[in-house]
Amino acid sequence: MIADILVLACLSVGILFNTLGIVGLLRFPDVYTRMHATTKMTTFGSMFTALAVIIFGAVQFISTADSQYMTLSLHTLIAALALALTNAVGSHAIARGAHRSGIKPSPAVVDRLEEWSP
Amino acid sequence: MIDPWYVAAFLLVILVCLALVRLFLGPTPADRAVAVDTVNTLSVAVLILLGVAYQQIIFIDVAIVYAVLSFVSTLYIAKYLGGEL
Amino acid sequence: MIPFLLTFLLALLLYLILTAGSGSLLLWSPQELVAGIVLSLLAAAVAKNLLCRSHNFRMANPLRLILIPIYILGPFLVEVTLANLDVAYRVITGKIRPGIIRVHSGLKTDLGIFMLANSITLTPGTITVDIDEESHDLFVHNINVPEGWEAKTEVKDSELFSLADIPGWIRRIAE
Amino acid sequence: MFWNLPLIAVVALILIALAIIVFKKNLIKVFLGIVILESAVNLFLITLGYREGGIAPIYTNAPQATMVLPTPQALTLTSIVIGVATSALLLSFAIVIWKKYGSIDIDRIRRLRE
Amino acid sequence: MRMSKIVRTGANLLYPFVLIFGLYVIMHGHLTPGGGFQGGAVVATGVALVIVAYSFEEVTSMIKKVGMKARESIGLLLFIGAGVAALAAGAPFFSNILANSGLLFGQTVPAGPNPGDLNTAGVIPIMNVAVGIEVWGGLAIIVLYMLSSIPEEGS
Amino acid sequence: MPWWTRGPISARCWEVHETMDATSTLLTGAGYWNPLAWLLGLVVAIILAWLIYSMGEKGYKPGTAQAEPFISGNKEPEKGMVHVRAGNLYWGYLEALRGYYDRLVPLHSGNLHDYILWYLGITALFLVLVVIFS
Amino acid sequence: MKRGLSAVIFIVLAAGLCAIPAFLTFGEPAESGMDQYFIGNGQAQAATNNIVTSVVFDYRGFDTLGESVILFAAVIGVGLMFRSMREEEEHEDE
Amino acid sequence: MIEVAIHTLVIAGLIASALMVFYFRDLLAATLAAGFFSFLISVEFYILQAPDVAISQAAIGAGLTTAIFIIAIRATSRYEGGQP
Amino acid sequence: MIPAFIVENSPALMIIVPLVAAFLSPFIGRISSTVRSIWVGGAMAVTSAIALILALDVYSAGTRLYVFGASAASAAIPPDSGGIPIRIIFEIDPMSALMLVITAISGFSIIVYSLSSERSHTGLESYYTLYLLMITGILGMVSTGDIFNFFVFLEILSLASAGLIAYRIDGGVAVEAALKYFVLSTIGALAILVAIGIYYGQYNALNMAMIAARMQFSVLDQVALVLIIAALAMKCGAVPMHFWTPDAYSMAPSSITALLVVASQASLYGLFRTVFTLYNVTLNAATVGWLLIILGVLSMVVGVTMAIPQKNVKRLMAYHAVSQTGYMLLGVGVGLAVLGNQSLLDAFGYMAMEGGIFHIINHAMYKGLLFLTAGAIFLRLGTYNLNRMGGLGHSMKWTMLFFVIGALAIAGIPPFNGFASKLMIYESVFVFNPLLAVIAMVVSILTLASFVKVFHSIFMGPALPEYAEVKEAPMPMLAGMGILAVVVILFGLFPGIVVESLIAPAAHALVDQGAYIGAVLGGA
Repeated sequence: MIADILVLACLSVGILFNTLGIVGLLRFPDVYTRMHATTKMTTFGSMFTALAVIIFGAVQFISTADSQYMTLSLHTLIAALALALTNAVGSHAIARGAHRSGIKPSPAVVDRLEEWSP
Repeated sequence: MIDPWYVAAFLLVILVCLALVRLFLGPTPADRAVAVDTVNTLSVAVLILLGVAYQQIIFIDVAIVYAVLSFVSTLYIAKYLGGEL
Repeated sequence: MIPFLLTFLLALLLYLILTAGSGSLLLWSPQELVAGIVLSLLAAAVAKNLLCRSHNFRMANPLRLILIPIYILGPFLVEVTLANLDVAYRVITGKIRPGIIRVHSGLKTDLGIFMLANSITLTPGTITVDIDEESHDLFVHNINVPEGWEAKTEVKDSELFSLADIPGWIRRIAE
Repeated sequence: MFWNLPLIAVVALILIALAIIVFKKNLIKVFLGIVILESAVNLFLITLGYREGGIAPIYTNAPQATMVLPTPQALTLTSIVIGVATSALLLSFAIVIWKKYGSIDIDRIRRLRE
Repeated sequence: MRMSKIVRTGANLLYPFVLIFGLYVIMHGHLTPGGGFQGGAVVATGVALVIVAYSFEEVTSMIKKVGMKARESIGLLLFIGAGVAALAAGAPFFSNILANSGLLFGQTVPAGPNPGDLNTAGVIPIMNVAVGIEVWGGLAIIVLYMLSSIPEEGS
Repeated sequence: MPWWTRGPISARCWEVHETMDATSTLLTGAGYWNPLAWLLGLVVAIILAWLIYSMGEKGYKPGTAQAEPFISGNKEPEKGMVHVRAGNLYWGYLEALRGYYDRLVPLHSGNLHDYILWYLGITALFLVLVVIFS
Repeated sequence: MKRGLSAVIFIVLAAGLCAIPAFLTFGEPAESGMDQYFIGNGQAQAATNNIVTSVVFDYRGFDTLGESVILFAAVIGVGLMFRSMREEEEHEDE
Repeated sequence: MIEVAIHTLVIAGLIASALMVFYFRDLLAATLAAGFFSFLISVEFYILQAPDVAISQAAIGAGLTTAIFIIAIRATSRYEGGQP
Repeated sequence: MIPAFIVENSPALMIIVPLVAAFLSPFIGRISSTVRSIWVGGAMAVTSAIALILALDVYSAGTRLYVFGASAASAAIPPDSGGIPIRIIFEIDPMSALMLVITAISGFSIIVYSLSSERSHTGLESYYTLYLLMITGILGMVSTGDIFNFFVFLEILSLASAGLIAYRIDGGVAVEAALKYFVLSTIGALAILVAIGIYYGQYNALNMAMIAARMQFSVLDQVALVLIIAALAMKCGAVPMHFWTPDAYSMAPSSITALLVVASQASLYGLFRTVFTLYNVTLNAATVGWLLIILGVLSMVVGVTMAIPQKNVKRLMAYHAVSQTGYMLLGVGVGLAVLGNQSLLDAFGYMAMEGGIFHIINHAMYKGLLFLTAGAIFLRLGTYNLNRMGGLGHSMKWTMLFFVIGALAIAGIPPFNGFASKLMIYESVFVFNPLLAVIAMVVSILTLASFVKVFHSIFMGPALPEYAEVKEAPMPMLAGMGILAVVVILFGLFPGIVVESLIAPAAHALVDQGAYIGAVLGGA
């Protein structure tokens, strides 16, 4: 029962953050700020949904001793880790590409990268 | 009793469709790339949730493939945007 | 030889995680173990030049490897949660003050800078935009530049994080 | 009736893809149309094999129910490979044409006529 | 040109992971979703990951076209050889002679729901491996060829 | 009975046709066609032609002024100029059918879209015809 | 003219293709004898748990050979396009 | 019922992204839309209980097709009909 | 004499041998070019031999089945599958055997030819590989009894031929031709795939015999029929979907063009197979028959009239290929139009079909020969432009001889094979509808006229100064052409034997749907 509540809580938190991320994606003014919203929040949200699955799998594994639930948890864990790693690197790559292609951070108080030339 | 996994997946699919709006509007290709990247992340979550909802453990493999491989296309887009390809 | 061995072990670990639970008595059935070793040898033969490109085997120390999950579950998780709450606040209210600042870090290894950049990207309202390949200085887009930072040419890396000493941890793991 | 939605979607996708192929002048756009057409046909094949309430045709520890038909999935796998081979070859043609003609506009790739 | 150090390090870290995951998908084709083609595509995408992270010159020194071509032909020969082996054994082309034979990959499967065992399915795992190798070489070499067609900088 | 148990191929290749006319007559609905008979006729015709040729003028001597071309007393044009090039052949035919060709040739516009549209159009037309007439 | 004609073509094609959703039902295959055989006997005959794999590699293995050959042909074709040619080799007839 | 809703949404997304491929004049954006289309069709395969095909489509559509299309755009030109 | 093993497994070996040769030839080519030539030529010779053995077997012992993965056809039709064949079955009936014969003869002579014709080019190992794959595709297409397998082989064929059409980049023009061909054929192939899906959705079967046995000709079947007919008619180059034909034929290397002719015949085979075997009498035979007839007449007229003003010799021949395809469509279409009526079929239907099918084999031979001579001329002159040719009769006597044989055959001049098949078409079509026969004859005359033009402008006239040093084509090329020329003459001299032994069984096999179904399902 506690496990169910925990799973539901994780799911709710995940979906909440994902929603906020999408809102940020739709609402923020330029690429970089949008990227803030999406990278952090959708990664975090998806991690939480994955966490819900992991908890579910772990609880089921403990209660039924069926090894497939352990497989579920481990695979989900791998998916979540891969997600975190690729998301961070990917948004760095997009940010770099966007800056190199000449998109300026439109409301910006300071842009040190513009001044630096390799 | 509605299965919570389905509900969560449904909500995430709605979010995917909302990301489509940014894909449509996005003034620069970078915006679109961000939208696609977001959708990748959400899709992995959707796939995991649906896999649990169908009670098919093996479906999670699809999510892993997705998580790893969508990254590659993001990198290609970023490299092209940066003029490095 | 060492790169080969390291890649082999990493690949075997991953394979074993992927196939855990295949046997009933042990956690792995014997044929899975055999297949895992063969496939890991193959993967190691193909990928050995890439994983250890810098020929720097500092990470082979098991102590450092144990530190990684502790780091992820401890300070990193706290920072991620805080950062997300922060961004959520900004998404809802729309109060932003973006800018790109230069962050100086004394890190020298590739892995260290990789971890720092990813930590920065995932944590406190910041995204790594670019990197100075010589000095390993990061250019960081900050969603809310604190007052006064726009005048500084360089920011120390630990100033970015509010609670935990993320750069210290990374230095402990990777340097 | 509502459950025929995927088949209707297949028809719509085929028509959209044909429209892209016929009305767009850029070669790469036409190839994107061909990719969409291929995906639509694949979706059609998969749709044919679906059984309501069925599970994937893989025996696991999971509770067993009726399984969806496996043959369309096998056919679709073949068809996806054919799709990627086709698009690779088409794109290489487009690149060579760009190198030699300086244009990938279909209206200007017409040295062969009469 | 190559991408930034962060991406390169990420690619270095991910490449063995993608590789072993692709090999896992290939090897478990008869138990879980996947198989030769899917796993081969995963591995080839890993190669594409390395290609995108480094510059073209570095890539050509790391990944040889000849090796990929050889992989492709070897995979195909292995695949067709698995079929011809049936001919040699007196059965028609593409017979699954090893299934349920007790030899390599020759264990029988209990009927009904079961998690499966790696040591089953006869020639199917061999064919999976063959197709996997072939697709690995084939898709990687397509990306390499396409990349070699990009005109030089400044032109 | 499988054929390879019945002896060498070369022997049996013709056994099906033993009963056939050895002269290979092709019966059509209205008549027949036997190339060997026709060839015989052709040979006869050639022999006749050769006979007629051999009965020709005996006084012809190559290499003399007798063999030079007579072009109204003008100088013979250079050899290369005499050859009628392909573009000049059938000029009259093309001119006579100008209206037809003016319509036909532009169809081959070299435009891929037109080609695809023709294909789709024929598909649509066949669809209409087959569905209506059956 | 051309646009009108193509509109007509598209309408006719749409009508023709609409026969598919009109006469086939989603979710209930009209017949499934062959696939039922695969599902019932594939696990025992080919000793695989994944029926799709047993169809792909055993029952319809020859198709898979063809598929691999297609990929091979595509690779060879792409290589042919990007080979380095000699100068005098290329020849453009007017 | 909720499966039907998911289904409908995915199909709507499919058609919308296909229309976007038609609409965009920037080929990069069109390729991105096609990538989006690939993702969605992979999800659709997944929903239709075809995980094998979903893996294929994910690996091919998400990874390689987009990559080779972008390489081809780099090797040719980015905008439909020359510069914008 | 021939090991029973080879005969029993010939359908599989026919596919295996060229495939293995193709996979290995890039590596064998690294040793030396001579070894590669021997390797490829040997592989092709073996393939041809196996195909001929198989064809002979089929002609003498009836329809052959080969089940992939099970020892007998009965094992492929288990009782609990509802009587549906579950495995891929190769079904080679006399019609398929005829196509095998064509492919074997053409394939072998063309590879002998291309051993020297393409010597100076780069990328030869890819050339030979794709050549062998093309042969595989054709052989598979004509012998398969499974409709999805047919699609797969069709795709192999179109990919390999697209690569080969673009083989000489030619400043991008060849690539343009290949692009047009390939885009069209991809769309066509996808249409065929939709049709396969429709069959599968209705009958849950992929085996052609099974589909034919269950065919009901509902609206869906009509849609599928139209999709397949249009796609395959496009692929065999029927007017008004022939536009890719002149481009592709003229820009491909000559040897490949000769093989493309065979490839388009294979598509034509697929068309006939669909109409006659899948549908047969369930179909509204008169409508579809008339559709084929109209396509054929249009192809004949438009093809030949477009050929006359051409200046590029291969383009001209390509238009003639379109025109000759029309004859086949006309002949078989007449047979189809009277399909339901046994008395009419006996009166002239079979004759028309035999004429059309005889024309397939004749056309493959003489059109291949003509394209090969064009290639020989191009090798020596470096141009296809008729306006710049002339006087080659002095230096290329053998080539001229082969050209004359081919030209007379295509124009339907008596002792050659073209006349025999055309005569059969004229006579039978005249009974069906005199107007069609008249059109066919006029087209034949125009064909003659156009080849007179070609002959005149290439070989006649005084030796031109710019071509003073032109030599005869090299020996292997002449050998390749010679094989085809001998076949043309033999078929012309003994048409009765050929028709009786090769063509009539094929035509009857095509019409007899019950035998085709019965061979697989046992006792129709």
